This record gives sequence, C-alpha cells and structure tokens, in this order.
Amino acid sequence: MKEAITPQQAAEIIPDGAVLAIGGFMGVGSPHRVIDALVEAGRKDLTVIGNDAGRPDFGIGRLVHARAVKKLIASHIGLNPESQKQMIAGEMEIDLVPQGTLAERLRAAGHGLGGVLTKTAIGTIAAEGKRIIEIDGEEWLYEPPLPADFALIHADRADYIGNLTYQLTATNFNPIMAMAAKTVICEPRVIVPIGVIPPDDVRTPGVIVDHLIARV
Amino acid sequence: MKEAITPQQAAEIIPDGAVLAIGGFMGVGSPHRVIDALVEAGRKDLTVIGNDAGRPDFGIGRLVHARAVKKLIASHIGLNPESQKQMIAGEMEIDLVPQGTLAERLRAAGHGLGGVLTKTAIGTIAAEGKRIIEIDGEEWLYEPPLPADFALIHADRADYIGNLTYQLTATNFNPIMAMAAKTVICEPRVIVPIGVIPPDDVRTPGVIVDHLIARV
Amino acid sequence: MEALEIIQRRVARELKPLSLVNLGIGLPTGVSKFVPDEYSVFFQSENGIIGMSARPPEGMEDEDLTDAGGGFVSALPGAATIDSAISFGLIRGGHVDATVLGGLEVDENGQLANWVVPGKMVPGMGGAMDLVTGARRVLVGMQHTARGRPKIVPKCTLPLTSLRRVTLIITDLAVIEPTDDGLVLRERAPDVSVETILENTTAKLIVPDTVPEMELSIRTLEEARRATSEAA
Amino acid sequence: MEALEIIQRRVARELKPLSLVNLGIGLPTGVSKFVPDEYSVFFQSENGIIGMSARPPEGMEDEDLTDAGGGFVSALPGAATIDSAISFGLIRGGHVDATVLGGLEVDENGQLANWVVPGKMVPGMGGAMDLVTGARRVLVGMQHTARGRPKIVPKCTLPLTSLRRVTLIITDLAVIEPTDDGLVLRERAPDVSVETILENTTAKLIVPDTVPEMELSIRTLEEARRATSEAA
Repeated sequence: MKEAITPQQAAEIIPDGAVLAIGGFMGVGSPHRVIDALVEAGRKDLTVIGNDAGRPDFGIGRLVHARAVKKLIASHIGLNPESQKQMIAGEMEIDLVPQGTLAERLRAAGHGLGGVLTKTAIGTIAAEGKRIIEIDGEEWLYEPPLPADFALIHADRADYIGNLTYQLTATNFNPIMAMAAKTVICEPRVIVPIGVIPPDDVRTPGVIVDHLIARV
Repeated sequence: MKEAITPQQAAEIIPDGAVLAIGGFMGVGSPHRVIDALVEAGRKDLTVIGNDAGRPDFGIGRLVHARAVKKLIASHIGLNPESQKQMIAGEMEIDLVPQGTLAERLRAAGHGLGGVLTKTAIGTIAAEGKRIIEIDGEEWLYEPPLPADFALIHADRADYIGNLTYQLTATNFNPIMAMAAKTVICEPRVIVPIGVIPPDDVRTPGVIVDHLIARV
Repeated sequence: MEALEIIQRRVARELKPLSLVNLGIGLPTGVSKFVPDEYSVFFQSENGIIGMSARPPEGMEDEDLTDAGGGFVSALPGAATIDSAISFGLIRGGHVDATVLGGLEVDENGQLANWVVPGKMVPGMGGAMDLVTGARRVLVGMQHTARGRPKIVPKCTLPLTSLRRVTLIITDLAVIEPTDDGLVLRERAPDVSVETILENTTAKLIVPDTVPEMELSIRTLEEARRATSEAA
Repeated sequence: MEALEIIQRRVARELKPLSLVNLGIGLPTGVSKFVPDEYSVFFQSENGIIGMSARPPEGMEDEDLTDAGGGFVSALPGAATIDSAISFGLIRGGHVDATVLGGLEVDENGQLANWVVPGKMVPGMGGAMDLVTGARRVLVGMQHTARGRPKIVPKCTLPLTSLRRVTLIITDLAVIEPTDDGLVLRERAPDVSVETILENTTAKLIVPDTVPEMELSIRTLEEARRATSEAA
C-alpha cells in the first residue's frame, strides 16, 4: 500500500528550513542513507532534533559537517568536535536538552499532551528562563512539546503498510519520533510482505508511517 | 531468580485498604487467579484502579461483587450493574476518569513525571474542580499521577527474571501499571527459562517485576 | 431500508481509503459492514489493536483478541497490537482520521452528549472524551429521535462529552453539519422531506435552497478515493 | 593498586545483587569488571538495554547493540530492549537502584557538577541530569583531585547537574558521605592518612573518631546480599 521510494526522492520531499526529528543514538539506529541524500541535495537551514551530534562522519554529524544545520536540539554533542566548533563560532545554534526530557517532549508532541512536568534540570542552567509549576507544594519544571515536520527514522523490518520493528539498541528514539512528526519517512533494513510481522512484534503501527525507503 | 508463588501467597502480601492497579479491559488480560484469591481471602476496603468494572462474575467485577472495593477509579462501569448499584447506594466511591487520561496518569506515576496536561474533558463535569494550566494562551487540564501500592497484572509469557510479553488486546493497561506500582505481581500464562524470550520481545523488563504467580 | 442501515451506509461513505478509524460500540461498529475490504481502512479498537476485523468463525475465537466491548474479533494481515498509552496517544495526538460515535444529544453548537444520564445511567466515558477531543473527524451516527423525542436540540441538557464541535451528524433522517453559523441541513434520507426533519428537530437548522437526498450506495475504491480526498 | 582500580573496586561493593544499575561512560563502565556474574546485577545502558554485558569477541559485534558511548557490547540471557522513553521512565521513576557517574566537582551540599565547563568543554548533559535526579542511589566515582587541584570543594564553581544531593563520593583517596550536617569522611584508601585526604580537599570534611580503611576485596554473593540489604 506504500510504494517504497529512494533516499533521493525522500530528500526532495524535505525543503530547506524544515524541522527534522532524526532517530539514532551516536548514529546507531539512524537513517544513514536518507541523511546522505540530504547532504548530497545540499539542504540547508535545517532544525534537527536528535539525541546527539553523532560523529563528524557518522549519523547526524554528517549534516552538521555539511553545514546543513541551523539549529540542533540534542542532549549530547561531545563526540563531534565540529558541533562544538560551529556552536562556539556562532554558526550553529545548539539547544541542549536532558535526554529523558528530550524523549518526553517528543512523546508529548506525538501523543497530544500539553507538555512535560519533570524534576530533571530544576535549579540548573538548563532550566534558566523556563517555567516552574507548583503542584501540592512541589516544584516541577515545565517543558513544552517538541513536534517535527518530518521524522527520519531507521527500523529493522517494515511491511508495506508501514508497520515497523526495531532491533536492540537501534530502537532508541525511533518509535517516539514516529509519533511526533507530520510526515514520517522510514529507512528499514528490509521490507517484508504484509502479514509477515506478527501483530505483537509491531512497535510502530504502519498507519502513521508515510514513506518507506527501498532497499539498496 | 524469582521464585514463583501461588495466588494465595500473593493475596497474603496484599493488606486490606491497599491501592491496587489491576490490568485488563473488560476482564481481557486481567490476573483472574489473583483476583479470585483476594476474594477468597476476604480482602476489603481496597482502592482499585482499572480500566473498567468488568462484569459481575469476571475481572474486577468479582472484587466489586464481593464488596472488597471501597473506591474504584475507572473509565467505564457500564457492563457491571452491581457497580452502578453500589455507587448509587453510596457503598462504593467511584471516580470516573477518561480512558486516555487514566493511562497517562498511571504512566506519569511510573515514569517520574509530575502529572498530565490534556485537552480531554476540559469544560465537562469530569473536569469540575480540577486545575487548568494556561500555556501560551491555550488551556490544558492538569491531572495528577496515579501511583499504586500493588500492580496486579496479567502477561502471556514470563521468564524467571520477570521479563514479560503480552498477547494481542490482553496487553492494554498491563505494561503501564507494571511501571506505576511499588510492588508488581504478575500472573503469566506460562513461565519460560531465562534466555528464551528474545530481548526485543520483552515489553516489561523483569527488574521491575517483584512476584510471579506459578502455573496451575 | 431500516433506520440503522441508512445511518451505517451513509457513515461508511465518509471513510477514506487507508485511513485510521475508530468505531464506537453498538451502531458505529456495524458501519464496517458497509466498508469494502479494498478500501484498506484500518479499524482501531481503543483497547489495543489496529487492523481489527469481524468476529471469527465459531471455535476460532481467541480470548486475548477482543474489541472495546469485550466481544471476539479477528485481526487482518498487517494488524498491530498496542498498549493503552499508545492507543490513546494515537487518539489524542490527532493520528486517528475519524471516529464514529453514537449520541444521546447534539446541540446547535455541534456539541455532543453521549456518556451519562445523571442519576439514571452512569456507564462512564470510557474512551469517548478522548476520541471526541482528539480524532481529526468526529462523526456522530444516531437515530434522529429517541422514542419520538428529538435528540438534536438547541442546547444539550445532558453533560457534554467534549467542548469540541463534532464534524458531522448522520441520522436516519438527515445529514447535518455543525458550522460557525450553526447547524446546516446538508442531506435528507430517501423519501424524507425537509419538513419532516424540521418537525423532528428542536435545534434551529439552517436549510439551504437545495437539500439533496442521501446517497447510500457503497462506493468503489476509486470513487471513495476521489470523494474523500475532496472532503479532506 | 592503581587509582582507577581502587575506585572501581570500592564502587562495586556498593552494588546490590539483582538490582538495576546504570554505569556512566568511562571510569564507571569499568566497575562491572569487579561485579561477579553471580550477583545478577542488571546493567542498564540508557540508550536502550537492560542486561548489558562486555564487548563481544572480535567479529561478533552487532552494529545494533552498543552502549551509550556507541561502543559494542553484548547482551546477557534475559536481557531486554527498551526505547528511550521507557529507559528514562525507569530512571526518573525511581526504578534504577543505583547510578555510577564521574564528577568534575562535588561540594559541601553533596551537589555534583559533571556535564559542562563553560566556554571550554560543552559536551551536553546526555542522561546525567535525569540519572542524578531520579536514580535511587547516586554514586560518584572519581579521582580525588584533577592535576593536583581538589575536586571536592566548598561550593561547585561549575554548573550543577542536579540540585539533588548525591549518595556517596568514592575516590582513590576516600569514601565521603554527604549528609544533612555536611560531608562525612567514612573511609580512607589503603595506606592513605586522614591528613592526606584533608590536604587534598578544600571542602570542609566532618571526620569521625575512627576512619577505617576501605575494603577492596570482591564480596561473595552471600556477603554482598547481607551488606547491601543493611545499607538499603
């Protein structure tokens, strides 16, 4: 029911300036072929939401290195010196968000919730200027939902409905981002016929996936 | 690593007056043997959190019928006339919560969040007396976390670590409740040796499960 | 044609091929009978499945595969199981294209009451409040009157399910669309006059110059694609 | 014994059999070397696995099975894969029994700074803020000084990771417990005097009458059970 497209076709759908949620953790479980296609297409001014900046030659780092990213919203950029360089030079805006808060903010966007109430970061510089909400005498940090125009995710298996399974630690942010974006583009390792994935194995229901990337 | 116990032993752990989150949806995916053991043990004054009141002879309804429930927090009681009778007679307190809000309140308790911000129920009698939080000019209903002393859940397979899998619509609230309680008691259909359930099949990690109920 | 079938057939024509649809228990469930398989509409049951299908043949039921009313169902190839948090994440998050629900009352604001009759019937809201608040389109399918008493009223007397205005009201007499200006009478059932509809409605209805008769045939996939992409 | 091994061995003695433990990247990761398999400690890696084990033999790595630093790991029998929302639900929700983290500074309030040196090193907090705020016990394992400069200070000069007071500070010189009254010197490393510890610490330390030497042997399962159930 979903015709698989090429990474190049996916890149054509994504305009300059788009807000992208890109799955993966240090590049593990990232949609590498779509990332490469975006770099090749010369996309720029992107806002990228992801766990980290990857490494200069791997994962989200490839986009940073190509200067395609205007703003990066991530929890960690330590293993990509290029990110720190661009940040310090004022060439890329970086918004550092605690990892658990990042996951919940994306989830809130996808699940129709008004935001996140967390203890994490209260009293630290990561909470500066942010709203504190008091509930029964306890203070909670309010963090807003974090929606994306596109989710670019990796999966292990997909069927042609778009049902997805993930493998091991390549799961990470992928299923959460799939819920949080208007358009979901998934790069699975393989695409199998409908009915091959048992209902209980599906981690992301296919109805919310818009495009599948064809195998190499 | 976890010795399986009998439903009777489970009932002995649970005192009168305890707050129980009980899995299941109209009794589908409920821990029926533990429920029966609680009824036989004559437990009373329980606060029960569950999707619904089941039917008089099935699921949570068995506890209601046995007058073991002081307060029921649920989204639906329509198929159990006994619940309506006890509510109208003032013998059981009933707190009706929209189903999606119930799921998120349990999740918030288990995930260390300060509560839920939802649009659901705003302006209805289900929101009366509750706090409205305004965010960027938009109104959200605040609903507090809903923790339990015990989660009584059903699973399909367990291993002796306590890793759980669920089957089809018997999943429902079970994985969410497993996160939301101090003590988790699970009644699986079968218990398999450690290593038999692949890591990607586990829906509830065993470390948060305290007791497994042995097979019949 | 029976009242029920009129409503179900007309609702079915609102459903878009390949969309995610939640059908309430009762009348709405029956809508699926008039939705051809080739539409590949994904029916969600909020207790945790996408790709739900009809009750299986006797002896092939599974106690772990039920709809939100606890009735046995089957799963289509490509079905997916989800927990209650994701199920309602889909609903609240705007991923459900349409929900079909029954109604006790709908009023001139397009607001729906369908979950409680205080002091008499207190079933609870179940998933209805989330569905009416979160689904992209809210289709109310109900009898136009209950024991002769109009259900489309100036102002709901029963507690509301949501402040949100529903998308469309489909009854055995009429199709009515709530708008900024009020309730607009869009269609009438076969052989039902505008006068009959007005007599059975206490809410003010805006009546356009022409009120065509409902179409009740089942569309081909191609027709359904065209019609619903125009509507959306 | 090297400084690193002292710290890792002493931290390992804090871990409870059958508990859920998160080890930070670097020094903390090495703690697992001193935790016998028979303890059945479940190591969580916040990128999404419980039951993580050592790097597999060469050629048996899987690109989908890594720790939070992106290094290859293996999975024990009974391991479970989780997504980032559940991973941090476990952390924030108090399901993680202990986290072991490195530190740049800890102060008299027991507050930790370990994620940023403004203007110099801005790696980001990753999961550290959630871990320090949410884990039941927060164990800081670090060198007592950095290039001769004390790291246990009156007041952190670097940005805090959390307002929460950490549970225990374990260094190559000492074990220090933050309390309501301040930092209490609990143990000293083998052949290290209280004077040496005080000389290398700018924070005020409360020194009890006796400050025993650290035990660094690996406990048997039975000993570990007894010791950690007393502590908890």
